[in-house]
Amino acid sequence: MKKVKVYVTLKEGVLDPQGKAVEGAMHRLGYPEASGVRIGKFIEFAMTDDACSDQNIRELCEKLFANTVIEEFRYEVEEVTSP
Amino acid sequence: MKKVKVYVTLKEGVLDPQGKAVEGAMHRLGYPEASGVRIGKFIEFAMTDDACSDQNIRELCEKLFANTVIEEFRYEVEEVTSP
Amino acid sequence: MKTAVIVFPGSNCDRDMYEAIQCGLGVEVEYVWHAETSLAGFDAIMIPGGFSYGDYLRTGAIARFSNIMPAIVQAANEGKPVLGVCNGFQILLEAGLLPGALIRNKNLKFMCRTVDLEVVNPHTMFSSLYEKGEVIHLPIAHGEGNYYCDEATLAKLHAENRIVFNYQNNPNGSVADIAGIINEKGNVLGMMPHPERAVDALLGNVSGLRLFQSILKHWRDSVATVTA
Amino acid sequence: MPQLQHEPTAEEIAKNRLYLKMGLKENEYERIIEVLGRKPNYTETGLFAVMWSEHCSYKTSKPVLKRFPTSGPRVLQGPGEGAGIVDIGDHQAVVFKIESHNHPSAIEPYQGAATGVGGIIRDVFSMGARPIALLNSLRFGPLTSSRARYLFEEVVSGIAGYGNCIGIPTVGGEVAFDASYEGNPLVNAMCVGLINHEDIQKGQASGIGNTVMYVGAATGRDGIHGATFASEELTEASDEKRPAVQVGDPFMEKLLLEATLEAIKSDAIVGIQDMGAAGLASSSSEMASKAGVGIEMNLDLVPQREAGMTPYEMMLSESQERMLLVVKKGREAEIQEIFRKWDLYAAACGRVIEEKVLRLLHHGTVAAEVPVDALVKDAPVYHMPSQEPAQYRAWQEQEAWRPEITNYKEILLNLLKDPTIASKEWVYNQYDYMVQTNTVVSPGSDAAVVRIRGTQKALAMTTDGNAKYLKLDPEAGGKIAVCEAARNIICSGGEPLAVTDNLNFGNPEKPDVFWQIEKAADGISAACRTLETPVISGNVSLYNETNGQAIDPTPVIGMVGLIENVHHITTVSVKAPGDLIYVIGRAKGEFGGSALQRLLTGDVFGRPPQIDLELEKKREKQLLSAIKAGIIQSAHDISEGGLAVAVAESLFNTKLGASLTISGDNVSELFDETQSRFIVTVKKEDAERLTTMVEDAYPIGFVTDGPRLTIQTEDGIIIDDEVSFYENAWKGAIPCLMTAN
Ligand SMILES: Nc1ncnc2c1ncn2[C@@H]1O[C@H](COP(=O)(O)OP(=O)(O)O)[C@@H](O)[C@H]1O
Ligand SMILES: [Mg+2]
Repeated sequence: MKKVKVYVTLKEGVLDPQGKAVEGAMHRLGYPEASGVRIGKFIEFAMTDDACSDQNIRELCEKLFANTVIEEFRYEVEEVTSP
Repeated sequence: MKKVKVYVTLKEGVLDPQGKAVEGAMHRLGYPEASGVRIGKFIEFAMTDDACSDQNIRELCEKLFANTVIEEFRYEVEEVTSP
Repeated sequence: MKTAVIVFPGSNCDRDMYEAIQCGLGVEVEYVWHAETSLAGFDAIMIPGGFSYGDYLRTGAIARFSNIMPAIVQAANEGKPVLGVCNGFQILLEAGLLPGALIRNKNLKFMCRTVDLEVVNPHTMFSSLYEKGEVIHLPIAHGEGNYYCDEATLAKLHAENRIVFNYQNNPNGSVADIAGIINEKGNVLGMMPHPERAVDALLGNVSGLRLFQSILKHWRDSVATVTA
Repeated sequence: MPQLQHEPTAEEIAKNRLYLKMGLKENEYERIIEVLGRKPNYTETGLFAVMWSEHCSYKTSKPVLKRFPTSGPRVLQGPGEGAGIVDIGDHQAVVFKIESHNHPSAIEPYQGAATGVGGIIRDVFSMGARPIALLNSLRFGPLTSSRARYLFEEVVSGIAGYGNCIGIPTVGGEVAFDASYEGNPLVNAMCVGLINHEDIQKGQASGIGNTVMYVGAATGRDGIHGATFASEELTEASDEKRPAVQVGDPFMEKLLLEATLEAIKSDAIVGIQDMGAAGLASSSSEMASKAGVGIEMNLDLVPQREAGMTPYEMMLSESQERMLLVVKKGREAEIQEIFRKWDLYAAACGRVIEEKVLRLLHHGTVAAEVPVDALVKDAPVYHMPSQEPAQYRAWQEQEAWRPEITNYKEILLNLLKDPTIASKEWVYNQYDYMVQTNTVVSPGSDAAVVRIRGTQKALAMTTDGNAKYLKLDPEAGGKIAVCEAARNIICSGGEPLAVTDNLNFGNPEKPDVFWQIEKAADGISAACRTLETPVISGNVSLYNETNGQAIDPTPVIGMVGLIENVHHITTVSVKAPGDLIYVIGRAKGEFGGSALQRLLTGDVFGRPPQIDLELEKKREKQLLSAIKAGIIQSAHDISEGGLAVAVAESLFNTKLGASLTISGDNVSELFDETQSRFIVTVKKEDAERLTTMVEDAYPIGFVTDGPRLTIQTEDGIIIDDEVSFYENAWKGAIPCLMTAN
């Protein structure tokens, strides 16, 4: 069994209104030192070993998890030790 | 300058409607092997070295990024090599 | 003209679309469940608003993989009118039938109100009964109506006159005030405002009716051409 | 009965008095032992604890609720089911109920509010009705506090998030801000549904041998003990009870709604109840008790989201978006087929039995066996001591307060900027109030109006309650709350049909709080009797206190009215220049509890406005007949802020103005809150008809073409400004406060 972690973020250049709002909130909370806040998605799931090929994960990312018009993704696959 | 990455996920036992819907879509897409899909938030930002204490990041996580009633968080701090 | 209203789990403007076509326009209309695979026999396809699959992950992202989608693509390729409103627009973008994407409103809030739109292109099968530059009022109701596309796409949309409606006072941050666009062939329209909510005088607004009447006129004209 | 290892045994529960932690009192525990003839095990103790909580059993409020008039010629279903039902003719009926989610919203405002909306929607469609509208009633601390802003922002987006997604328009509501809600906000949600008589369902488990089916979301460990949680005060320690808050899934509920409405069209269903507070425990035992039968359930067959759940956890879970059905034996497959179409699973998990017990099987053993009536009908009832507070007497005897004003313009401006009076556009623009395309009058008028397709009829609906009046005099305030709701319905062209009420109060164990509850209920009852609007459903939310401090007594009245013909629909907005403005009813100079008093003194005191119910009824009837006769161009009731605010509101969004001439005491004429009053406009030629139809109408001015508000008095012109000067302040007040920080 594998654990897959996918990170989806907005492409550089695409405005991130949520990130901007959170940045403002951070400043108001007393952290003017924070900058460049971007908000993305974090998707985690388990997958059987045989189904967990790079090709399959890429397909899922491109077709489902990310809209590649605006988003980019990266992922990590971890071995699950005990089921 | 540091880069902070925060991962916010629903606590175990809390219903994740998004994760459930996405799991269904994965199955229909031809990946019945996927299970336990959970969806969280991924927040990335830059912070000056001096402001980037554990205490500060924790405060931001608890007060702003996560609602600890239903969510939990973890974070990583990376050194930014070139500004 | 026989019209299909596609119903996904979570569609919630399906009934409104159905009523607008049946009572407002007065033509034959049927619901088509997302699990169906064929749209044979339909002359026009409507993808209504709502929250298909809860809009989880991204708006329209999951609906796009429904069984009915290939039939919608086929209808689009055959040149039949395909109208996506609100969530329907989002689905058309996810499915790649229209370019660009819709992201969260600039103010991060869902917004429901009636807005002023400019008819930019009245030379489409969806807008022929409007005047160029005419300002009409249509309701919007969305949290993710902020249209985004890259500069090359925008230039192309402008060059090919594919922007059909513009916001007068951009409510959501859309690029170039875009409220509705059409595909290259001119038979697939996606728009965030809800024409189906503006077809009944009792509710105080009938500005959407001419959009449906334009589709009907186009169909009548094309039937006339075929039979002539 | 064998116990799971980590659960305390019956003996341990007794010895360590663990039942106290679950919210049971000493004498209640003894009573359980008496009923069972033995000590309850862990699951059974849990069942009693939630079923005998205030939230489920109304143990302290029942004696008060008995005072309400609940029947009438149109009432098809009074209190006691998921929602009340009122006949509207043509074999159609309107179904409605209000419910609170105050405590969860204080802790997780987005999900707390969202699941509150989800719960009330299920109450309505579990009756077989299609939900056609949502309303709400909200209270927060002053927006100058960052916590109040946070709660307000999140509650509104939670309500929007759920209602918008499921596709039911949120057409109305009310929001007020006051320091008494700082630590304990109020979130009440109301749902209105439409039904054909033949589709009416009941939450009853009739027919021995019939099958109990579970539909909707799987059960998880969320919200265990939510019902007892809602029956306790919020303290610092409440944070530890966090898992009591659930996450809602409006998409799931949309599927459940469509599937359920499809399923009731088959005659296979005998009874339906939603799983709300106390989940499976309350739905199963209530359905059995109401039908005079028992239920045996095999918990192994209950769909579970998490592994290793105990019977206790399954029975007490408050996972959302679930329903319990009782289906005719042999017809299960039909039902399963319908639910499958909507990607839902219907699990046959039990059966109706003759013996009047709730018997729970788990892993081949009996995990609990309890008489259903002991859980439901025979729950304890308490008659709490009640005492009139000294403060009330003092207020009653206080000499009437007389405000002095020199700058009328500034006062009117500040009243309009008071967030409780200011425009709520910031709120309702986040709600999809148009979906279903039946909303004829959108939020912003007195009542919302939703037409009934295929007929000439429409429904008017509103929620109201001015806690300031109740604080000073709960009985008068209770009457006023009902009357104000009725006025809003009348002004929209509707005839008030019935009421749903939400009683939000502090700790009923305190005699002065219980006195407030009783007096408020008396006031509500009296008004409902006079206006012939029975109470058909409602909800009680007690223990609204933070660190010992109770909220102001805040009963909220939800009212629905019938508009016989869409031509009668009327709004607050003036229509045309030259129309004459009339006020119905004379000002008496009543300022106790008024917005002006709050503005000038920062507090409320004295006697609130008095109300003559017979006069109220007469005026309402006369005004409604004038509306039906077609002579009323616009109508607005005079409420908070008085006549000046009412006139200003009827000019906003119209591009028209008004010229008024008033005589008598200026301050009273403009700002007092004397009850049973209205502002109407009529065409010149209808002036005489108005005064013959409506007794106490007298002219005060006319609508002008230019958007200016001019008020002339015996001392000269006291107000003469562009309407936009006031309108901008009124519209900008809440957005301004929300973005200030
Ligand atoms: N204040 C009230 N006035 C009248 N009826 C009430 C009141 N509070 C509760 N009820 C009625 O008591 C019954 C149980 O209410 P409640 O426990 O809130 O329902 P549910 O179990 O669906 O949450 C309902 O029929 C409701 O209408
Ligand atoms: Mg209920």
